Amino acid sequence: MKNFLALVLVLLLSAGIIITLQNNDLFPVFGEAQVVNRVSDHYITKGSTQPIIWGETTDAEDGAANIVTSIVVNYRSFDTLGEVTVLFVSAMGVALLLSSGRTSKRLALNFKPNFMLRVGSRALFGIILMTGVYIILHGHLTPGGGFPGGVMIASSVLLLYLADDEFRSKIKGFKVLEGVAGSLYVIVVLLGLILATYFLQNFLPTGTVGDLFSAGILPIVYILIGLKVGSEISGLIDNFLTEEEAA
Amino acid sequence: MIQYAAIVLIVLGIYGLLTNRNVLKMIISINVMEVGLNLFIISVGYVTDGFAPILSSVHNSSALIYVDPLPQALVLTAIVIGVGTTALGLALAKNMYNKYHTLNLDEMRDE
Amino acid sequence: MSLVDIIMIAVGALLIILAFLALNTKSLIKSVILLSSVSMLSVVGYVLMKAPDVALTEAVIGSGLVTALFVFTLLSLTKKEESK
Amino acid sequence: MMTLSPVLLIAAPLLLAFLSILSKKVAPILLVVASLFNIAVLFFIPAGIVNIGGFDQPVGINLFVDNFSFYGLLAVNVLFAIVVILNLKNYPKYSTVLLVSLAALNGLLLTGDLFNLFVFLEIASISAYLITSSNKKPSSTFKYLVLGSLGSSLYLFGLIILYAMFGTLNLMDMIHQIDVANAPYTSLILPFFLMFAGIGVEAKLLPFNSWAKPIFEHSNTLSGPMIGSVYAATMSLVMARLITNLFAFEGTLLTVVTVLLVAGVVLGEVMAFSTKNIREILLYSSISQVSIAMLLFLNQIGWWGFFLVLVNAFSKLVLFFIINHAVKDSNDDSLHGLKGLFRKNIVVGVIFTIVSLSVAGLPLFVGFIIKLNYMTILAVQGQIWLVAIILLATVVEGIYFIRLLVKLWYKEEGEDLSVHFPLVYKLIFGAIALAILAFGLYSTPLTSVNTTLDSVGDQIEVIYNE
Repeated sequence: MKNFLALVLVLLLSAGIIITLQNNDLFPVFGEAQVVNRVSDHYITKGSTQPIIWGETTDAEDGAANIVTSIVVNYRSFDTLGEVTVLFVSAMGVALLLSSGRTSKRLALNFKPNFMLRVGSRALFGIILMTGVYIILHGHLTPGGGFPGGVMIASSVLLLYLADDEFRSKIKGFKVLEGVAGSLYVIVVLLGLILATYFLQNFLPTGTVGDLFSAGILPIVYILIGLKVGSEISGLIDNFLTEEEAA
Repeated sequence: MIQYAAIVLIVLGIYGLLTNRNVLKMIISINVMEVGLNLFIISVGYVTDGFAPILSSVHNSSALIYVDPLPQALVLTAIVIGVGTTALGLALAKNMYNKYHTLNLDEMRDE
Repeated sequence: MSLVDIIMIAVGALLIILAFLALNTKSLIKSVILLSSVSMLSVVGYVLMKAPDVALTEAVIGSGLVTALFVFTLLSLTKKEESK
Repeated sequence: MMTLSPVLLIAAPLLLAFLSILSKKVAPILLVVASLFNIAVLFFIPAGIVNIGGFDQPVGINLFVDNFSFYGLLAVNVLFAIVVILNLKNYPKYSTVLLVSLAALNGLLLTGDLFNLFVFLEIASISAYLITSSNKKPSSTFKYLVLGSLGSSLYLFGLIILYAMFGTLNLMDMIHQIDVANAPYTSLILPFFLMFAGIGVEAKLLPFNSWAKPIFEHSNTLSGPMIGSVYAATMSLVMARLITNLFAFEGTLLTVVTVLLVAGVVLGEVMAFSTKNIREILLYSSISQVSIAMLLFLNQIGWWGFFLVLVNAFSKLVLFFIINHAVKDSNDDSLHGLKGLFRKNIVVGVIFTIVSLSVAGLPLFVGFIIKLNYMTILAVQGQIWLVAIILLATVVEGIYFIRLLVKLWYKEEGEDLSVHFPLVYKLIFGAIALAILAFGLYSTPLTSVNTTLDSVGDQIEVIYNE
């Protein structure tokens, strides 16, 4: 009964917000957003008066076929730098909170990994890793990109982690990868300030829209983000799956 | 419609934060709120009969009607930020359990 | 009313019900699984609203990684409880 | 003259943060390097708009430097450097987190894009959670995390409603579009209130500040000054910029916000008066000071509000540092436990007295000059109620600060507390106290400036009316 009342209360409050939004003439009705009047119009047309044609247009302001990627890594890439930083600082923070300084080992599971699990996880590891790499490399052409791809790489590592008791000792190198990839990312975007005029500016030719080798620095940046996210999430999972060695 | 559901989810998340005292439940409430918020952001850019904002061999010209790509880019950022907060909250929950042996925020007293 | 609209309404209603259950069940692990399904349903919502990038990211990060982190936390907490 | 891009203020600490995880030993050195580097860079950045990625606004993200952000940045970076240098040896593990938070604080003050502001808000608050985790009180940090993420979600919710209405995320473009569309203010109430509440959580405005008490009760020499001074100043300035330019509260919403802020002033002083814990007194006094500053921004006297925020930040830095250091040595933070603290530390005692009397707004100190000036303007504007409430608050504040000082100076019998303050403390805090005294006696630099600090409005004229 109490839950029911709460639900009614929630629904009433939401109805209040919805009615306020509906009475607001400037707020578009669902499905009728006027993209032409928004700043997004520039992202779709890439600032040119001629329509951008897939596979034909060359040297556009931005060369990515995936418009969302062009926003994430080119037009508003400063946000993405911040996004990478958020993940970085929270992975750091988890390590800070959960590491106790004493010797630690992987969380003991209730089952022993048997032969099938070990072989199966090795096979799956390759497939998931390849998918992750593919998603990162084609981030400017198809859905996906550095963040989901990086997490996929990390989940393939997680598989090995669960199957192999001794695997933990081998992944210390991730910290180095994480630091190097992050620094390279900032250096690449700083290069824009030096080679071109602006921070985060694209200083490579953008090529033909739809080609694998197009869009200037976008794929490079996405690869670095993918590496950084992959190593960060692996470190995060490692921290969550660690317990103190029983004394 | 899905926009209304998104707003209800946001309010539900806030309601969950106010009523639950269990640490993990509170993190779950934050997550519900974030899912609702992300759905709302995407719904703001939806155009009926618009295409997904990716140029391909099928939808090959920027002159076609696409849904608003900017909210999608914003949600990508918001999702990753949400994961960061959730991971941090879970690490804190583990810390609290080690220290107070309970997950209830009201029962946490210093010995 | 087209098929897409009907699916949207169904997804919206299911989202609300599942989210409400997730916040009100006593068992923590059930709550986590329900959160995961809320997240998975939102992926359907993203696909319906023509946002494949977001759908992919939410599927991998929101419903995959976050659920995994919750389960790991619960695992280590229950282990501590047993050893106590 | 050589000019440098203001982007360096954000990019340099970030680069060093990513590098700092490679070696634990170098990390604290990198932190000091970054904080000093930032202060140096500040003197070479030109005023105006800086595009990022080579796209003009509103397509790309831009940074905006004017007098408001320049002096804000100067104060925040100097405060940050002081906190870092005085904690050099104590918290080496937190170096990377502090580097990230330095980048985020600079970003918050510089950015001209509302979504970018959200991203920096999240980075700043996540690093703030981690800084407060040095208190070793996970439950208080958790409360902060919950309220902080609720706040930033509300901000984002409001911002998206604005985006749906006006199709832009850039601050200046948004103001321009609202102007062009001639939007009725009733349609802006919901998004503006959501955004106000969202940042209000971080700026410690009532009723969104319940996280603050447990955090400050257990604060240390890092988290106390960092959250109470550096973060408080940054968040107040961000809030001030939005209030003066974007929100421009009107009608019902103006009434609601004014009532909230006045309640913040009154309740803050009452709580400070009734508590016995020194750090709580300082916290509640800053809550009421922040609310007064926001009231000034609301009434278009931003110049004095700006001074109030900065002077308050420097004062609270000194007060939190001295008290937290004393608490660390004596393990007791009640007013009773620290009785007679200054009998053996006369220099520190004099500094503490000067600073706290300035916060209370007594003559001779800069706090008085500021208070006198804004009260005069408010009285001229005809806001008699506000003047009366602030006067009352001043009286209460004076009483509890003097009561506090008497307790800290005198002790009837028993052993004196032996708390040792290093020489660096005395030097830096002495300099701040001297500055407070100097500006209090020679106030011409403050009163002679009567230009408006914030030039967002002028910039919009330049961009859209050519």
